[in-house]
Amino acid sequence: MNKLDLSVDLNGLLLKNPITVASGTFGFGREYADYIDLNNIGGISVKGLTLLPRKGNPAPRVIETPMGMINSVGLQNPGVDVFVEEEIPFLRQFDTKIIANINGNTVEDYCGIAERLSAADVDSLELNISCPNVKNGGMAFGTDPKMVAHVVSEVRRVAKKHLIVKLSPNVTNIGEIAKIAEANGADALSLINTLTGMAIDINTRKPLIANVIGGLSGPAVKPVAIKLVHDVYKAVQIPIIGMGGIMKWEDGIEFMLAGADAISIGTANFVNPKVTEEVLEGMTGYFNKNGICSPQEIKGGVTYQK
Amino acid sequence: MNKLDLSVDLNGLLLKNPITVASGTFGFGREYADYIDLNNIGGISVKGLTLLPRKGNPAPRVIETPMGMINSVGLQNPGVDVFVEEEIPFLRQFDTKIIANINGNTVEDYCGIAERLSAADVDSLELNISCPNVKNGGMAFGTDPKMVAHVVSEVRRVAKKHLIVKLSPNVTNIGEIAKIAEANGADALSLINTLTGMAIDINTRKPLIANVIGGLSGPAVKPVAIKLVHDVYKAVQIPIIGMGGIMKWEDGIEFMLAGADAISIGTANFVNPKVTEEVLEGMTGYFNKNGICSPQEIKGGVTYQK
Amino acid sequence: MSFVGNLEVLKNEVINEEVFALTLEAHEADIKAGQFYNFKTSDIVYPLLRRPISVALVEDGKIIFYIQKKGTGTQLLSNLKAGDEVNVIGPLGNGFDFTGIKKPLVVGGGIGVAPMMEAARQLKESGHEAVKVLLGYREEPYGIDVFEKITSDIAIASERAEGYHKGYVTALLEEVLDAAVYDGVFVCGPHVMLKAVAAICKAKGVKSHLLMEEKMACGIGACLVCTCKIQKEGESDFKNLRTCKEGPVFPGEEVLFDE
Amino acid sequence: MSFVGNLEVLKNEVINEEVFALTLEAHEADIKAGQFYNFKTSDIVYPLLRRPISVALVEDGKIIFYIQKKGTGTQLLSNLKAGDEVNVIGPLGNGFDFTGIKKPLVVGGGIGVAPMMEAARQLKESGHEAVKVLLGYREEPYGIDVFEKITSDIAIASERAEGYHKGYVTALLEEVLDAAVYDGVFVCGPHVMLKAVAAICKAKGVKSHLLMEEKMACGIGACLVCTCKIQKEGESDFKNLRTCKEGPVFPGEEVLFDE
Ligand SMILES: Cc1cc2nc3c(=O)[nH]c(=O)nc-3n(C[C@H](O)[C@H](O)[C@H](O)COP(=O)(O)OP(=O)(O)OC[C@H]3O[C@@H](n4cnc5c(N)ncnc54)[C@H](O)[C@@H]3O)c2cc1C
Ligand SMILES: Cc1cc2nc3c(=O)[nH]c(=O)nc-3n(C[C@H](O)[C@H](O)[C@H](O)COP(=O)(O)OP(=O)(O)OC[C@H]3O[C@@H](n4cnc5c(N)ncnc54)[C@H](O)[C@@H]3O)c2cc1C
Ligand SMILES: Cc1cc2nc3c(=O)[nH]c(=O)nc-3n(C[C@H](O)[C@H](O)[C@H](O)COP(=O)(O)O)c2cc1C
Ligand SMILES: Cc1cc2nc3c(=O)[nH]c(=O)nc-3n(C[C@H](O)[C@H](O)[C@H](O)COP(=O)(O)O)c2cc1C
Ligand code: FES
Ligand code: FES
Repeated sequence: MNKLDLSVDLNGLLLKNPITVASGTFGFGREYADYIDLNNIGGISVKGLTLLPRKGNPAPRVIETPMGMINSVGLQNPGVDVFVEEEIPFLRQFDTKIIANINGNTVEDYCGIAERLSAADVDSLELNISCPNVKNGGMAFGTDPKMVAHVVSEVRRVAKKHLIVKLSPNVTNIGEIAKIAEANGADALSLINTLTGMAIDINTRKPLIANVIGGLSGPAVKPVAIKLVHDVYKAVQIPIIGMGGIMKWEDGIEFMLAGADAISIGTANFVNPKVTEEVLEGMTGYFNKNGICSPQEIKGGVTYQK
Repeated sequence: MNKLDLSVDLNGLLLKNPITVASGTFGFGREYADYIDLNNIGGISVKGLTLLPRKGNPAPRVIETPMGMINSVGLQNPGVDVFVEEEIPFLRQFDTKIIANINGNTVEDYCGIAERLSAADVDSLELNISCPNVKNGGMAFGTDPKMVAHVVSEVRRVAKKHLIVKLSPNVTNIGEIAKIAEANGADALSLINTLTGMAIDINTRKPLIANVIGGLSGPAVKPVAIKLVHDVYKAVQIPIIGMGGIMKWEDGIEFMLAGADAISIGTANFVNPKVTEEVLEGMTGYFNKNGICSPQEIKGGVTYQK
Repeated sequence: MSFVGNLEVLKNEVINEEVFALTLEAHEADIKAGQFYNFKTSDIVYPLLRRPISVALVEDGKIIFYIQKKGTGTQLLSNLKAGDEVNVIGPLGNGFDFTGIKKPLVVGGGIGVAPMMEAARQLKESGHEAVKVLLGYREEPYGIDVFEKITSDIAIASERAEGYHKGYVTALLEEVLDAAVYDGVFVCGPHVMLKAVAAICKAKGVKSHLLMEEKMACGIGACLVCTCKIQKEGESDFKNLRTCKEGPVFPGEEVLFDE
Repeated sequence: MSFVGNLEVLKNEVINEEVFALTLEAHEADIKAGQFYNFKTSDIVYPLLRRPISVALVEDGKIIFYIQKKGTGTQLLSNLKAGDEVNVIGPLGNGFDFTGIKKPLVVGGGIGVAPMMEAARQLKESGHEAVKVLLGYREEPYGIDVFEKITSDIAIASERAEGYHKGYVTALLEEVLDAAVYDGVFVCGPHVMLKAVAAICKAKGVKSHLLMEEKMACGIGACLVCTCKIQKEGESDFKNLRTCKEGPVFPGEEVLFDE
């Protein structure tokens, strides 16, 4: 019997195991270090970074919805410089990959932060293309094939790091967008970012999120995420980090069967700060029970006729 | 104090109250007639009809997901002729509007059924553009602006009835699609149809829906539906029937504040066959309590700066 | 029209590690064996859909359900205590049709043994003394005491427990059908068992009546998700019928088991 | 690091129509008044997010929470019975800082009265005899008995109930601040009350310490949804701080109430 090796190779980014945490849900790891051993996570996608510090949006920034939550933090973060000086040294104490989630409102912003981080000690850049493009009426970069091609190729040009492109689910044809990201130099893809959602207080008649709309995450979106991961799996050759509503190890396996090489846990951390370790344990058990030697063996393993 | 008049005018289709039921969730009304008085519903959108009878998809056709369900019935229906002969006479016993939900895989199919029903005793046609276009690689009509323009204008040409176009949520820019439907002759719009979703059994590694993918409905999708209804409200002048996860009267009010003139209840009927009457009662109470004389007074009543 | 509303829990009894017997106060209704109730498993909105559970036994003033813990819904039902209320719709479905049956055979497997209690009871009530009952289990049998009050002619198979016919209930079925003539086999059990029973009965020329399971949403015939492929004798094609409405009991000869 | 895990319910007491007092077994922890626990309100996955509840009182071996029924989460907590277990994370947040305080004033309004019990108790424990406590209610007061065991100097306002100062607790506050000099006002209550208290204290030159509420997701400082606008003295701009981590207690002078 072969031995299980949990590591997964995301086209150059080698994770010790397929469990990562999703950007914006894990801060810079500090808070969770009290609850779990960060050495047990394959990689940490840190809070979305911008070139300059950002205050983020006014409150309320969150509302619970049926088996989900809408958030609109507005990319509050200390800026890339503080991240490099204060957070990287902290994270480097642990044997886990640092994935820097980068954000911008112009292609120049994105390139600026990618350049800055190319000179820093991070393992991968995760290009969040769900940000609004201020030069294009605020439409998210990730929803327009042309903008995707442009921003990915420009960032690729300056990024001297492994590059993940994080896809928005709010599109008609995610396979097409995925192919464009791949063609323009993405080493891997991650998805899904949040679905756009809204909720209204019927007494005050105001939106329950100060920013009016926000991003829906949590178990509610899992069926959509599985479908989109499978679409992307059929469209591209590069590795996929699957996420969206993962609460338990079974969900992690489901994402891998749909086509993911690794998974990312977001909202579930809020409910159970130890969820990553529990998912790792459960998935390991499944691999062992089913005689699987490498997580990537089950990638896209869902079977059906058609 | 003015008296509350519950009726809503959907650009020619006059509903006695803003509560309708969603296509595919209420059969042809027969089953629910045992549980509620169908006279209490503003309108019934019947099970999706096709020109010829359809067997639908193999089992399993349903799987529960967190606060939602995926279905893939595959438009099982007896065909438009049986509908006209057997179901219309049954429904006409009640004082409620008959909305015929029409489906096709080609523009000719859609036009054929629209013509047939133009000669029949129905109050409105609801054009479901989420069906795959067999002449275009199976891509849903409703996801491509050109196809939307084509199918809506063609159906409009032959349809001698009030015409609702039912929008798919699986698009990048629903406002654009809505405008196209409006420009091509839709009298009203209904949304959202189901989000595309998928689920996998990790033990058998098979999809939990025989058709692999299916439509996600229920409370899980409500935040997405509210957002999309609001987008469409900002984009068009014609009336909107809002739906997606309505479980209680508060949800109905939320949809109206987002921009709906009327609402439609789907999945909730499965959980509580009396939900329509309960929602009607609750919404009526809200209108009275808030001194609202007509439901359409609160259409789009959500307030925010921007 | 079926009853929709709350019924009081009179008792909730642990049968074994997996199965519990939930006793509800009866409401006024004529319940046919093989019919089911659709349970709201919690007071809150989650789990979203109802759970269909067959009637296992009707006693004066009581309806008893045997429920196997599978997921959250059945787990929540197992937590109910005497005095609690539970929201149900029922009775639903067609139920077994015993009309004209002279010599019935009752077959149950696994949790599918439960609805056969009421089947046996109703057969006895309508004059069938000592109905023959075949029961199959994976492990230790349950519910035998209930059947013993109804009939003396019980044969039991178990895949693993000692002291019973070792193996599947289908082996018993073949023996029994070889030994005597029955004009109706009434069955509930797992999918594979139903399929095997249908084939055996067909081969031996006996009509089987299968209580089929299919995932449901509305339970009342409106949503069409609970489809069962039925091909009637002499017809050239199949129909997709509703398990909750035309079923859950279908003629074994007509069911197309195609996975 | 905070405790994460199950605690046993020792008691669940109805206080009035809306409020109940939930007593849990204590775990080893140093709890500061004003800190909170984040409760998983059911064994199943719904409701999804935890619910933050302030510590109302720490007694030997017990932690007591006063909880107002609002929605599903608090409703589920109200159903807990002695012997049940509940999953919590805590204690969380900064809590009140009483360091160097000579003459404290304790103010609570509505359900915000609850965390001020422990505030008063800890002040007494650290040597403040007869702490002055001002309490405001809409209807009939609750919890007075608890405060009476801690201090003799209690003033109570109610908007509707008879036998108390008619009106808002802020009126009492103005009187009290005019009558004597305090060096710290510790407050919890509804948003409007906190805003009014902060303004009054600022006007009278007394530092106020506000226990703020904001919707939360993680409760441990990771998600940034629980933002509170804070402008420190002398700084030209505000910062968005985390209510769950830098708070929930913030200096009244620094909070920007802008809606
Ligand atoms: C007509 C009929 C009669 C039944 N009678 C009984 C009975 O007497 N005793 C008993 O223990 N069980 C019975 N079942 C099966 C029972 O309904 C399922 O075990 C139960 O729904 C599982 O719910 P869960 O939340 O515990 O499990 P989960 O697996 O979490 O359920 C997830 C979803 O799948 C559905 N589901 C899962 N398994 C089944 C199934 N086998 N059939 C239908 N839907 C399913 C659930 O309704 C739910 O929507 C019957 C099913 C049908 C269709
Ligand atoms: C630091 C802190 C301490 C608190 N202490 C207490 C206390 O001691 N006693 C008490 O009764 N209540 C307290 N609350 C308020 C309590 O958390 C909410 O009333 C509760 O979360 C409502 O949950 P629900 O499911 O019953 O209501 P729902 O309205 O159904 O909740 C829906 C969502 O909104 C959130 N939410 C609703 N109201 C609030 C609120 N006011 N603050 C934060 N989140 C909210 C819930 O967490 C949930 O995500 C405190 C809140 C905070 C932030
Ligand atoms: C509070 C919050 C903040 C988030 N911030 C970011 C972010 O800064 N950058 C990003 O790419 N994704 C962000 N996301 C999206 C998550 O990384 C993830 O894609 C999404 O939440 C789906 O996974 P989940 O359902 O497991 O949470 C955020 C999500 C949440 C809930
Ligand atoms: C079982 C089922 C069948 C459906 N069939 C149709 C259909 O035939 N035509 C159609 O336009 N929409 C169909 N729908 C979509 C619903 O009409 C509705 O748009 C959707 O379910 C969202 O509303 P809900 O969340 O209240 O169910 C179906 C939905 C369900 C759950
Ligand atoms: S479950 Fe809806 S038709 Fe059977
Ligand atoms: S609730 Fe997550 S940072 Fe405060």
